[in-house]
Amino acid sequence: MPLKTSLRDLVEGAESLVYVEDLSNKKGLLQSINPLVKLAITLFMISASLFVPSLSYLALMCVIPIVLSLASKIPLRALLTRTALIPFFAAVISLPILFITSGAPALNANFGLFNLTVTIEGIQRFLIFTVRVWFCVASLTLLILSMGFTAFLKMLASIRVPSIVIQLFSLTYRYLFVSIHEIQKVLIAKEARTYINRHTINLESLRHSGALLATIFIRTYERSERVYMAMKSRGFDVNNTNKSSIPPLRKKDLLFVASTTVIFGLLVVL
Amino acid sequence: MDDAIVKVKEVQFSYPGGVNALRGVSFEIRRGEKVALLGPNGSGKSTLILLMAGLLTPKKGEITVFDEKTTSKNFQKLRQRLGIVFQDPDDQLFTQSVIEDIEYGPRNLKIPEPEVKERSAHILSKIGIQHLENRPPHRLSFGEKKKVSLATALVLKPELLILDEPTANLDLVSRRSLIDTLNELNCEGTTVVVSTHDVEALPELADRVIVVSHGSLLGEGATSDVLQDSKLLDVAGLEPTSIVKLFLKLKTMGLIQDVPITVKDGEKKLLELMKTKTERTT
Amino acid sequence: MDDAIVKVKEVQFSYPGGVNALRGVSFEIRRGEKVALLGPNGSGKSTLILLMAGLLTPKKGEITVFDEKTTSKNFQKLRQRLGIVFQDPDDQLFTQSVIEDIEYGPRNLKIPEPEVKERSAHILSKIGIQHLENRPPHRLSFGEKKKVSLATALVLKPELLILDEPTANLDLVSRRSLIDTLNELNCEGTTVVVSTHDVEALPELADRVIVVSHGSLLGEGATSDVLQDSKLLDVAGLEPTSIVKLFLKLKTMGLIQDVPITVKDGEKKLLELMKTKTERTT
Amino acid sequence: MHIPDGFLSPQIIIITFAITIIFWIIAFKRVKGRLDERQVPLMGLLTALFFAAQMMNYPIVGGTTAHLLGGAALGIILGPFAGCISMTIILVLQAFLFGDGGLTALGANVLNMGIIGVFVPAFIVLAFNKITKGKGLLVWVFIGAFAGDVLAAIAAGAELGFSQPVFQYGLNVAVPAMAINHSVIGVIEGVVTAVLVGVLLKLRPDVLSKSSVLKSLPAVKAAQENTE
Ligand SMILES: Nc1ncnc2c1ncn2[C@@H]1O[C@H](COP(=O)(O)OP(=O)(O)OP(=O)(O)O)[C@@H](O)[C@H]1O
Ligand SMILES: Nc1ncnc2c1ncn2[C@@H]1O[C@H](COP(=O)(O)OP(=O)(O)OP(=O)(O)O)[C@@H](O)[C@H]1O
Ligand SMILES: [Mg+2]
Ligand SMILES: [Mg+2]
Repeated sequence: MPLKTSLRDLVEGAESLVYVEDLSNKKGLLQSINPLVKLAITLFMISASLFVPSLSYLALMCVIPIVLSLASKIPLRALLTRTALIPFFAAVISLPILFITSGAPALNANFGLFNLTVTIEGIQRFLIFTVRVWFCVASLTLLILSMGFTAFLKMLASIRVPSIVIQLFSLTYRYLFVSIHEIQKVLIAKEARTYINRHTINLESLRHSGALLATIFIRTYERSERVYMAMKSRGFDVNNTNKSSIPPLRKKDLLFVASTTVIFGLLVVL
Repeated sequence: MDDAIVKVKEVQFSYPGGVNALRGVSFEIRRGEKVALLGPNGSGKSTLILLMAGLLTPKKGEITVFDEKTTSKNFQKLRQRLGIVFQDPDDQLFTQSVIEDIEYGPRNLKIPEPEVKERSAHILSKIGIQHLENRPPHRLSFGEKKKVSLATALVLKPELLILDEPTANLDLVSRRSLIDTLNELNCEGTTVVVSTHDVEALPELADRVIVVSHGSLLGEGATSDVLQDSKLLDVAGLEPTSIVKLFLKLKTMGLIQDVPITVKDGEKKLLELMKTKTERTT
Repeated sequence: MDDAIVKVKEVQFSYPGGVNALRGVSFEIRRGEKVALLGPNGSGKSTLILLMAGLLTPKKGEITVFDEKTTSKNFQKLRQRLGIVFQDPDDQLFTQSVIEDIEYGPRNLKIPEPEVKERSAHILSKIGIQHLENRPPHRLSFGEKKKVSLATALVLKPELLILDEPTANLDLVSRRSLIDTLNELNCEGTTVVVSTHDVEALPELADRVIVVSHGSLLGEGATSDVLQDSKLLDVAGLEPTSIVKLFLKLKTMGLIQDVPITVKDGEKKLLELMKTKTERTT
Repeated sequence: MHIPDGFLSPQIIIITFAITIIFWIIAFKRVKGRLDERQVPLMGLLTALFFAAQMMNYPIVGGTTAHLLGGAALGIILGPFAGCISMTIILVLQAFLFGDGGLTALGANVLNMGIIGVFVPAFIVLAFNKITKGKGLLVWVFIGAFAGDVLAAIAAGAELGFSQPVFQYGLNVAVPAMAINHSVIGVIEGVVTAVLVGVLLKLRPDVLSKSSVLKSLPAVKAAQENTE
């Protein structure tokens, strides 16, 4: 049942949004840093990693996200599970690199007809790519985990993103839940009166799926119109231009910037 | 043969968020009964209903419907003998037109097309929604939606009919005709379970009442007994009907012995009372 | 100064699908009144409510609220003085926690934070939903959702409060406390408009009743008059309450002249009746 | 198709951001003050729906993932400029809430999915509309959506290919890999987009009256006059 699997994805996705909020409420190092500073530092760390050509430096750099995560009371497990997927794919797609890079052979396997040779240079290119991707993903994940949605909106406001765009952000975030609930309702309704599942795929069943999709869409749209009415009647206004103040830079933020730069500097000099 | 159609045994249930909705509930519903679930908001009535329909499965304990556990694999098939109306009509309706929605269940059961048509036409006129036939269900008034969702269950002619708050949002004439329809079905042998806050309709809706509160069973008994049991009603956060209130007053004054629960009985009682009164004083 | 707070003049409205929901309705609501909208399902009550709140605009005719026409330009001014509760709580609740939802309105009105906190705490305890404070609203029981949506409007302390079917799905204790809250607010000067099918609660909910049917005005009048006007009720597809039914019977028998509409008045009437009866016969 | 951090070279990052920022400014100027009551919930909902649709993604060869993009539906139903803003919101949320798509790659991702993936289908449908005067609309919607997906994928492949040595493979591998993978998704995208446009045209033509792509259709015009 493809519909069910994708529904589970949806619900889990929504759930993890709530999870983001949870960690951002903890009182740790990153949570106390000005969001704008965090963003700048994250961007700096990611960009810097692109210029580092050496595997050992990259590996050393990976200590930074781990230390930051510990200092921010973000469970290491949360960080590791959230950063597993993308580096894994990076690894998978660069597997061929192990074999097609020319250089000194490190491993040799003979499968009768095939003769596969893994080269040292190949291993190096493979690892550099994967480790760098992990470092980037981990840095971004820390930023995400330590910043709730509200803080994120404030940060957007402080970098002068137009208020209408920010209102659209918050509307989207709300509607995400609204549409998930509406889809859930439709599926429950269908489930409750479906006694015999037919698994064949034919023109008829495709037509039914299309009709279901259409109903879900129009229903969700009409629900969101009414939710919009409710939001409006309690003060929501897309064109509302109340400027939120830029959170001031404090000593702590500056200290954080300084220490990260120093650590990076040391790494590069070494 | 055992005539318990639903057996709920020590059932516990909690929602994913960690909310403990049911903390060990047991009761039975016999074939042909009319039973009402009563209890304050959030007491677990709807949860019980979803569990009985096999749409949720108990954490602990077990539920058997038609002698089959609701967790068993063949329960989906068994559900065709059971009709359910959700509290929220939006949980019930999912197609593009009222008629399609009503016919979905029977079609899924492979009932021959002419009979499907006949049944749906009959139910449309019975519920009084012929004029809505081709409208999309999500664009109806709330009460109209509720009526359509009642129709989608009634059209299945199930042996066991479970209705969550069926009279809420209905206008009074529709409420009356719904009650009559349910009683007719019950006379023909359908077992009817309703959850309701509508104590005024209770005497006509149910013979027996099961009271839940905070996920536990508080008590059960014949409707007329429960309606007069002000202690039980109080604990369950309920109120007697206005007729019962009126006559309870007369009872505390020693004017009458037993309290009538319907308007008709009330009338009779009053007339009697006046007569005896007149007689006694003359 | 004119004391009509809402003026509905020859209003017509049809939905995008082409459904003609209102066919020319006119009435007024005066400051400080308690008014109920009565009518069968699909008669246009909810549509009228959305129009009065300025959330829909009439096709023809016009609506003035607080002496301003309800056009989208005037909406900003209007919404600060007007609170609305939708019939479907899922339309009303849109944030991730109950408390957030309740505080959404006051925050948008730029009420200072300490007062927002104070107000929300007060309303939570008044409606009896403190224990739900941090729960996500869409994961509540239907009645609990309804209570939260009532709270989101009451917390605004608006001058004009419009409630669509507020007592449906509430348990009886909550219904009682809601009615008391509304009456308190009304005493303090809030104008209250409700749409309802709950005739039992009507005597306490409203002083005046406006009856609509099929998108047209059928009649209006004081609650006690309308409740006894069986012709009007009949045309509107309504029923009198059980107390009224009981006493109407007595009236047709010539035992009483006027029909009481609440339990309390009923008691008084009965006692009186017995006394006179006893006296007369002695 | 969300390119993560660590895949693109600094040069590509700068170039893609430059192009994207120009489009952001134009799109914002075009949309500002034009969003009305009907458009706002529609835009919010479509954004939310395709945000959700993008979360259902499946890994493919070529270093990224495949999923519905939604650019075609956004561009056609909302108009390309509002669609571009919508897609930007989606991609920013994906990056900041899920880490799907990198920060440094944001420019590239918006260029592929929010500009190419939105404008191409919108222009295909618009151009056809002029030519055939509203006949066979949904076929063109399908073609537009398919073309949008494949072109967006080719653009992503090109950016990756030009990012050597940060990325492993050159143009000759990255471009075909992306294009082939996304032609499958493109078909699904086409069907979904056609269903959505079709159902709106049938049931709520009034909400399409702000779409610069569809507002000239007779059904939309009639509905617009009816609500006025
Ligand atoms: N989807 C859900 N997720 C989490 N908790 C839920 C969910 N639905 C209901 N609950 C909780 O479970 C408990 C029982 O809810 P249920 O819906 O069974 O109550 P109910 O008796 O039907 O109430 P009502 O009279 O309001 O309909 C309540 O505490 C409620 O908050
Ligand atoms: N979104 C909608 N689209 C089209 N028609 C609608 C919509 N909502 C309501 N209607 C129709 O408009 C008419 C009036 O509906 P309305 O919701 O105002 O009725 P109501 O008096 O509130 O009924 P109820 O007692 O069931 O709540 C009905 O015929 C209904 O079918
Ligand atoms: Mg319930
Ligand atoms: Mg209504």
